[in-house]
Amino acid sequence: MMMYPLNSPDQGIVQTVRSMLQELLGKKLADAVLVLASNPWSDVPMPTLFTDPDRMEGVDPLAPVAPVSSARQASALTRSPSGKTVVLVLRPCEIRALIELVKLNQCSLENAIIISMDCLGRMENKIFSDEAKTGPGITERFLSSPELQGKITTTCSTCNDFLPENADITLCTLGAEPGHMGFEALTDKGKALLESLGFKKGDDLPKRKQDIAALADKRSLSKKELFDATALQMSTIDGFQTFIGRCLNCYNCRTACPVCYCKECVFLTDVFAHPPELLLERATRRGAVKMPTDTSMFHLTRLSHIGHACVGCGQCSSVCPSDIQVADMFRTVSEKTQAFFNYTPGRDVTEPIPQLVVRNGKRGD
Amino acid sequence: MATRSGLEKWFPEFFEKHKAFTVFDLLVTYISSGRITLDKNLFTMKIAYHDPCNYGRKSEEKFGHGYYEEPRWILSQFVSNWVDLYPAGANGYCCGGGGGTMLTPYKEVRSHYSRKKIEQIKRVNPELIVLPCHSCHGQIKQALAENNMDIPVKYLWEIVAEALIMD
Amino acid sequence: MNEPTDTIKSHAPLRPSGIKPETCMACGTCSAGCPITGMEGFDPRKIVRMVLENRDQELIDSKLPWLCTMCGKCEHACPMGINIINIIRDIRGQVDRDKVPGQIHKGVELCLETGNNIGLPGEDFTFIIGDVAEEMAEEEGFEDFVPPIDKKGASLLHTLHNKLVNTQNEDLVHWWKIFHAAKEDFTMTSENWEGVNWGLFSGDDEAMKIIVGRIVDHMDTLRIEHLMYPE
Amino acid sequence: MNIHTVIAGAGISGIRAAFDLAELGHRVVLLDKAPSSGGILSQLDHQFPDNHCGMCTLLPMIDRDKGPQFCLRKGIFHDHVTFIPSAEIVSVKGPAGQLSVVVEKQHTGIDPLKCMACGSCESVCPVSVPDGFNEGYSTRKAVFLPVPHQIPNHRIIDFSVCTRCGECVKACPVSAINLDGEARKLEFNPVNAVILATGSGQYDPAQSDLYGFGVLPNVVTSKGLERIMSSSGPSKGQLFRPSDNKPIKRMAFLQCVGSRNLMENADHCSSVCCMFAVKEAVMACEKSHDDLTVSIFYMDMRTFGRDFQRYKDQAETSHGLRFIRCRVHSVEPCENTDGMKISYVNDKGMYMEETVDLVVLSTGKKTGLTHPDFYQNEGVFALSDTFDFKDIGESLVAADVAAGKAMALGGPPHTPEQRIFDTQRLSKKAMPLLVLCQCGNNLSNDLDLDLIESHLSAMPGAPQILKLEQACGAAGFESIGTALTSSQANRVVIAACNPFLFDHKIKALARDAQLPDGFFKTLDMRSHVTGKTKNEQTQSLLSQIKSTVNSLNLTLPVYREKRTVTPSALVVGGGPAGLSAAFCLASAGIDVDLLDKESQLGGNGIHFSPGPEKNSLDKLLSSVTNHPKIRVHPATCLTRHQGLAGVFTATITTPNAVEQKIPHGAAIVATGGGQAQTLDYCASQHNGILSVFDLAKGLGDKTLNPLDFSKVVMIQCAGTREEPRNYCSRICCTKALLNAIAIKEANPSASIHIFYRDMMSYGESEKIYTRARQAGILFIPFDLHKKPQVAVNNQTIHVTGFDPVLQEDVQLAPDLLVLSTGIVPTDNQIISKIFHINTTQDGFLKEANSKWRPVDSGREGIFVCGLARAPLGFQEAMDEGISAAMRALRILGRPFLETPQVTARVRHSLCSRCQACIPECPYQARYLDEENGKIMVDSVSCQGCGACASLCPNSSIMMGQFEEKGIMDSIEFFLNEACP
Repeated sequence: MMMYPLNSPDQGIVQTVRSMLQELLGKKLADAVLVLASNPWSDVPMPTLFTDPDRMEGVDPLAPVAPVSSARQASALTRSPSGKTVVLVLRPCEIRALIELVKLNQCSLENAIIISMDCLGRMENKIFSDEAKTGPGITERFLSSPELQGKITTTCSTCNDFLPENADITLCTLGAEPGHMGFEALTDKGKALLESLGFKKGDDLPKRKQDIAALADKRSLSKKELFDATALQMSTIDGFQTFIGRCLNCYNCRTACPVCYCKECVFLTDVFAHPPELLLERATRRGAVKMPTDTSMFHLTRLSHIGHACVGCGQCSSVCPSDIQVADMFRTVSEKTQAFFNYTPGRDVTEPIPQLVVRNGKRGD
Repeated sequence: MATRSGLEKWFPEFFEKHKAFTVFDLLVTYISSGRITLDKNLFTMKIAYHDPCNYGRKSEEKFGHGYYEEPRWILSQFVSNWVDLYPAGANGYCCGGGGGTMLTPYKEVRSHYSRKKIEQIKRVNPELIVLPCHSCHGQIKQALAENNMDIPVKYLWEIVAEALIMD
Repeated sequence: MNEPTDTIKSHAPLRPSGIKPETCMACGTCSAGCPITGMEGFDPRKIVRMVLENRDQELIDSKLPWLCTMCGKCEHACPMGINIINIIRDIRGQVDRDKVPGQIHKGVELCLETGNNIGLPGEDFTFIIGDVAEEMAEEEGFEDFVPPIDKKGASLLHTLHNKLVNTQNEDLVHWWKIFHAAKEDFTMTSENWEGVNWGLFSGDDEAMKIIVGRIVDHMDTLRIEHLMYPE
Repeated sequence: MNIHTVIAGAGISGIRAAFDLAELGHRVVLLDKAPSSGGILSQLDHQFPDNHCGMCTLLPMIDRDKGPQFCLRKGIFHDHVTFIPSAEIVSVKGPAGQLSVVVEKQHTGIDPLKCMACGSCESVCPVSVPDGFNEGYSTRKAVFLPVPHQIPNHRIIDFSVCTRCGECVKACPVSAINLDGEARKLEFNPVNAVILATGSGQYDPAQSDLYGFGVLPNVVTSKGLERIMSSSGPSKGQLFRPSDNKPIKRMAFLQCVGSRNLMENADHCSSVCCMFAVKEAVMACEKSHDDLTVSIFYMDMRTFGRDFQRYKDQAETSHGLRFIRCRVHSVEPCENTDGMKISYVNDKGMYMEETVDLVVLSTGKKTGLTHPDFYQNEGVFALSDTFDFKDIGESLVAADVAAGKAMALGGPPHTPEQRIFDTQRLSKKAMPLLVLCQCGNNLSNDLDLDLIESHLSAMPGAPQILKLEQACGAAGFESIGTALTSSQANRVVIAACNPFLFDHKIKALARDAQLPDGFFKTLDMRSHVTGKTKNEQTQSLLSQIKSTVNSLNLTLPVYREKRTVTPSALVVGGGPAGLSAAFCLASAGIDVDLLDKESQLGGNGIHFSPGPEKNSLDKLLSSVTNHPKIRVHPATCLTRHQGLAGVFTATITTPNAVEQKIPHGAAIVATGGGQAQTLDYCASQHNGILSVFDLAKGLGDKTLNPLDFSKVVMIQCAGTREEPRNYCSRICCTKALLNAIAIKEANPSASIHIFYRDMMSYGESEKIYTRARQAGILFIPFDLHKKPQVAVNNQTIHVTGFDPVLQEDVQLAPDLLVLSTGIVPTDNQIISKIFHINTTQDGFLKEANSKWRPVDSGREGIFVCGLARAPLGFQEAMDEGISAAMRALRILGRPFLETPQVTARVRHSLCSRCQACIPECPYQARYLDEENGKIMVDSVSCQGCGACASLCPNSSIMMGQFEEKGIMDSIEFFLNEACP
């Protein structure tokens, strides 16, 4: 472990990290930075791609909100070689999603530097927006207020993968006193970068281990409760149908999902463009058919298609206009799928995707 | 075996004047020609037959004919329940006393050898063992005794003699 | 367990002449099948190997050839048809006669000297035969049995195993009874009655020939037409 | 119809030869004495190294629409191959090219034209005999299916056990049984050639009294074990002991049963048994989840194939197989159990005894078979391995050689059928025609066809219906033809029984109607007769008809690429393999460019000493150099190779550095190999230490004199058959034996010791090994952990070894030490990159499949042979060259290559370019077109296997005729049936 302490009691953590990113661009250590930043057009910070350090005043990397998964933006930036070095500031779940996309040849980390953080979770857009309006410095307030931290999404409050893997640098907030946080270099690349920015190696954060353990315990407990409840709810076909009963086939969840990467979804092809006679035949068969049809098929298909890759970001639930807890369903099912294949999405870029493994004549064996 | 090969080797003219028979040839002749009649009710117990190497495998190799069928034919004439040991015939086991080893001081090796015969006998578990060889007779009797097995051993001609019906 | 009576399905292969021990491929069949492999260093494959390496004297000086029962089970399965028993007998034959262990050579010597392997004097023999015959004549159906000895012009010559004359007298009668019942005109001989020829085992061709020669003599002198082979 | 060749024996070699000729456009009659095809392989489900079957890999890959593409173990179906079961050639007369061949076809009791395969006959047959298919581990009737999975699945009558009770005759609903028929004679005249591929039999271990086979129920042959483990076997694939169906915990394989035995008149090695045993041992371990101890008793593990040693090592380490070097004397029963006792001598020279549950006898080939009297007639070609056991790959090569000889006798040039399609009719909306066969009213009790008719007429896109009394007869087909002419129908569904019967006819119908074959579908009505109520059965049939009609309606005409073939070949490498390939191609009228980087052709053959091998090479050399169709490019390098099968371009650099482009349709890579070097055993420290090949050369050209050597030591596998070069070089053992014999014959007083690990004198070269021993050469086996030690002190070579028989060290001071260092490939690193073909771990060019496609590279149109592919002998290399040429001729022998009906296509809008499909295509038919950023399919190489489609995470792959929409709709229809 290599800790580089941040001593910034005066200017606040957000400003410190912002300066660090600005310096990165200023010193030409990177060509661009993708990071959350507030902007005049939205009440929540959005991923923003910066090349000019002077434009970075709104940068807010730790803001407890993620209106869209930055993984998708990161993938768009690196899908083919640009020759530029890009710094990607990502949450742990976003990194995991990005790793999955790398495995599918959808992007590359060759020229990317990933900076991440201990993730204390994100709020839904509306809640964030409301809280932000109650006063300045929402991010700093969030970091120090257990009450605000209680307002994160269900997904985040039941996530125990809150430490980043596969980042070059991570910002450690757990186990630190406010104003005494630290950067940890996880790779040689990260170490070199921090050192060329003038950071000096220092002591480990004293309470870090114990804070991490405490949070992990808490999250695991609530995760188990959630998963048990969800599993019970969906334990029958009826239960499952009820769970997704309000689905309107808007495909928002699919759009928001960072690992749903198909160029053209099969649900948009002629396979599901049923002629009237087929719909009528289905209706005739059972006497009545709920419309729109194929909603179960849609969710089941997604579960089978990318269940192994679900990184548990919760975006699907956040964007559902019908308030279906898509993420709860996905995460509950995926946990089993992933355990079955002994597969952890986003863990290791060389870990093969079970569906693509042909071994001994049997797939994913 | 010794006599026959000796005659063939050194006294081939012997066969111009004389005819020679094995014990089996004689018994088969006596029985098939009716010169002797045998009591079929005397040997009803389970009898195991042992092939001596000299009459079987080695005769066959040396003289082109192994006496496998003849003793079995003789048995079939008056013994109702006889069985073979396994393996028998050309691949059968020696009693452990062949090759003059009965006359050597290596008794231990001999008993070690005969364990195979004992195993064979145990698998069949007969009430009587019949064989046509003096060495085998002695060795098998000894081996049975060493293994605390109380199974009588008789010569083939012995049971023939016992079953004779005298008119 | 099967108790098949049809287990004798094949026969010992005829050893083609001209197969030399060199053909051995050391496959181990012989040693795997020999029940005394490993006893006192006995191992048929090793013996063949030593012959190929011209280590005959080591073999002659060892007791290995005398442990073998010469049963031929090893040969029976030898895929190369090597006459392992011939090798054993050859080695035995090259051993100095005074170094032949146990009774084998002594028996041969006695036989050459006295006409039987146990050196039983003629009068003892006549007595034993007479005694056993008397006992037999007490049985029903054999009352008129008299043991024929040196009967000229008999049809069949019956030699005897020394064991029967020596320790197992009671077993003398079996053949007598059969001959009697079959009305066989047989005879034994008072001299050189031995039917067992240990020259075969000691590898002593010279002695073996003499002993076989005695049977030929009997047949000629007594004008006997048929011989029942001893062993 | 002109029959080009009659092939006797429909085992794997016969089938291969038949397909070879059929793919060249010739018509072939293939017959077998047995009532089924496939030979021994019909009984074997698994072949190493992958332990799968894979026989279908043998199906024609070019122009594969000439026959249905399904399991070849079910039967042989090809437009140009007529298979006649239960038939034998009885006479061959006339000159080659004009032969008259008389075939006798046995009367099998059942008329296949009438039989509906209902099985009523079998159910009433009172006879029960052991079933040969399951090696006697199950029973069958006198009327039976000889191979249960085969089609046509007509039963036959075994008249040797039939009691002629007549029950079957009474039970047959279609009067197809005749108990009194006689064998028929068929004459084929004129025929260009006859190929004999009648194969061998297995040694019958019941003739030996050693193993208890036939007496002890748990002694089985290796083939018997194969049946016991087969899922179509007596215990449905469970590994049970035959005597009591108990699981097996200890198993012993006894090698060389009936082989390597002078007493059985078998002075040969049966070549395949070692690997067969290892494979079966692995399968047995897998079946019992390694709760099994397997011991293999062997003399030499003959792992002489290129990748065999690693397979064996892998089996040893991952399943703990015990390899025990000792031949077992006999098998004995245990007391009171069904187990058996086996004794042996272990590597420490100790006598051991153990108990096993199953003894497997690795029985070798049968001896004493004789050739028919027409064997040596002109125009009759017997496979080189007619009576020998050979690995599948080698059998195929032998078949190619025989087919090559038959081909050389001429025949009509290949004129592929030109298909015309009625584009107007095809472009119209789908109009299906449904043919309903009433099967001569035989189905009226089981299926209500009227009901089906009325239901269908209400269906959207309803088919036109043609009801026929019997669809399968000539009249039936004529009616279908007429219906097609008189209507606008452009899709046809035939509902009848035995759909495979229609395959051939459908092609004729499709041709006449100018529709693609794929627009015709058959379905088996009889499969719906399941013993349920008539109504249920009718509903079930109806669903299938509806779904079939529907999916056919959705099937669209496939775009067919027509690729004009460049009718010339490129052969790289002018050694024995390359030369024979070039000559074979040129003899078939193909222009050949033959490249060699050396200025002199001949490869390793240039070192041959005078003898038959040299003569045969010299003859080949002069034929090649004088052939007008062959352009030799000496001292020339290949620098680039581009294109697809049929349209390749090579770039070569001539000696004077001029670049030249050579277009060609197929390429044969035969770049050869050479002897390996080793540093082991003081290899370069004394001039009395030579390699086996150098000694052979020296003895041949008389630069070495046998009289100079009084003490010779040879060490086999020097630096080879262990990592990193863990493969057998196949020829060193025989070479060493011949060297040793040559020295011993010239100098009888020389002592020769050969240290070996496993003597690889496979096949007939076993005789050389026997001869060497008889000459007085001493052989000492060694293990890797007890290698002989060599030291050179004061100009003297010292060899210390260990003799496991004597359990003693052996000290030798030879004046000649010969090392068998093995063979390595020469230029494969570069060559494999140029051709984009794979190499093995050891750098040999890797064939597509070592069993079924031994000389195909992974890429269609590129073939590999000779030492570049694997270590092998001179004759074997030449045979491989011919085999490669025959494979190339499939492409070069036709004017164009056409996309078959079922191939994969990429829907680029769905494809995410993840490229996962590229390495998974077993035919290397997929590639990334970097210019356009698209994944492409070479439609000629693609075999329509669907591996890509099932792998693609985006469902972007469409398989012709298996479109997702159609399949989803079929599911809908069946759901309709299942959840009404």
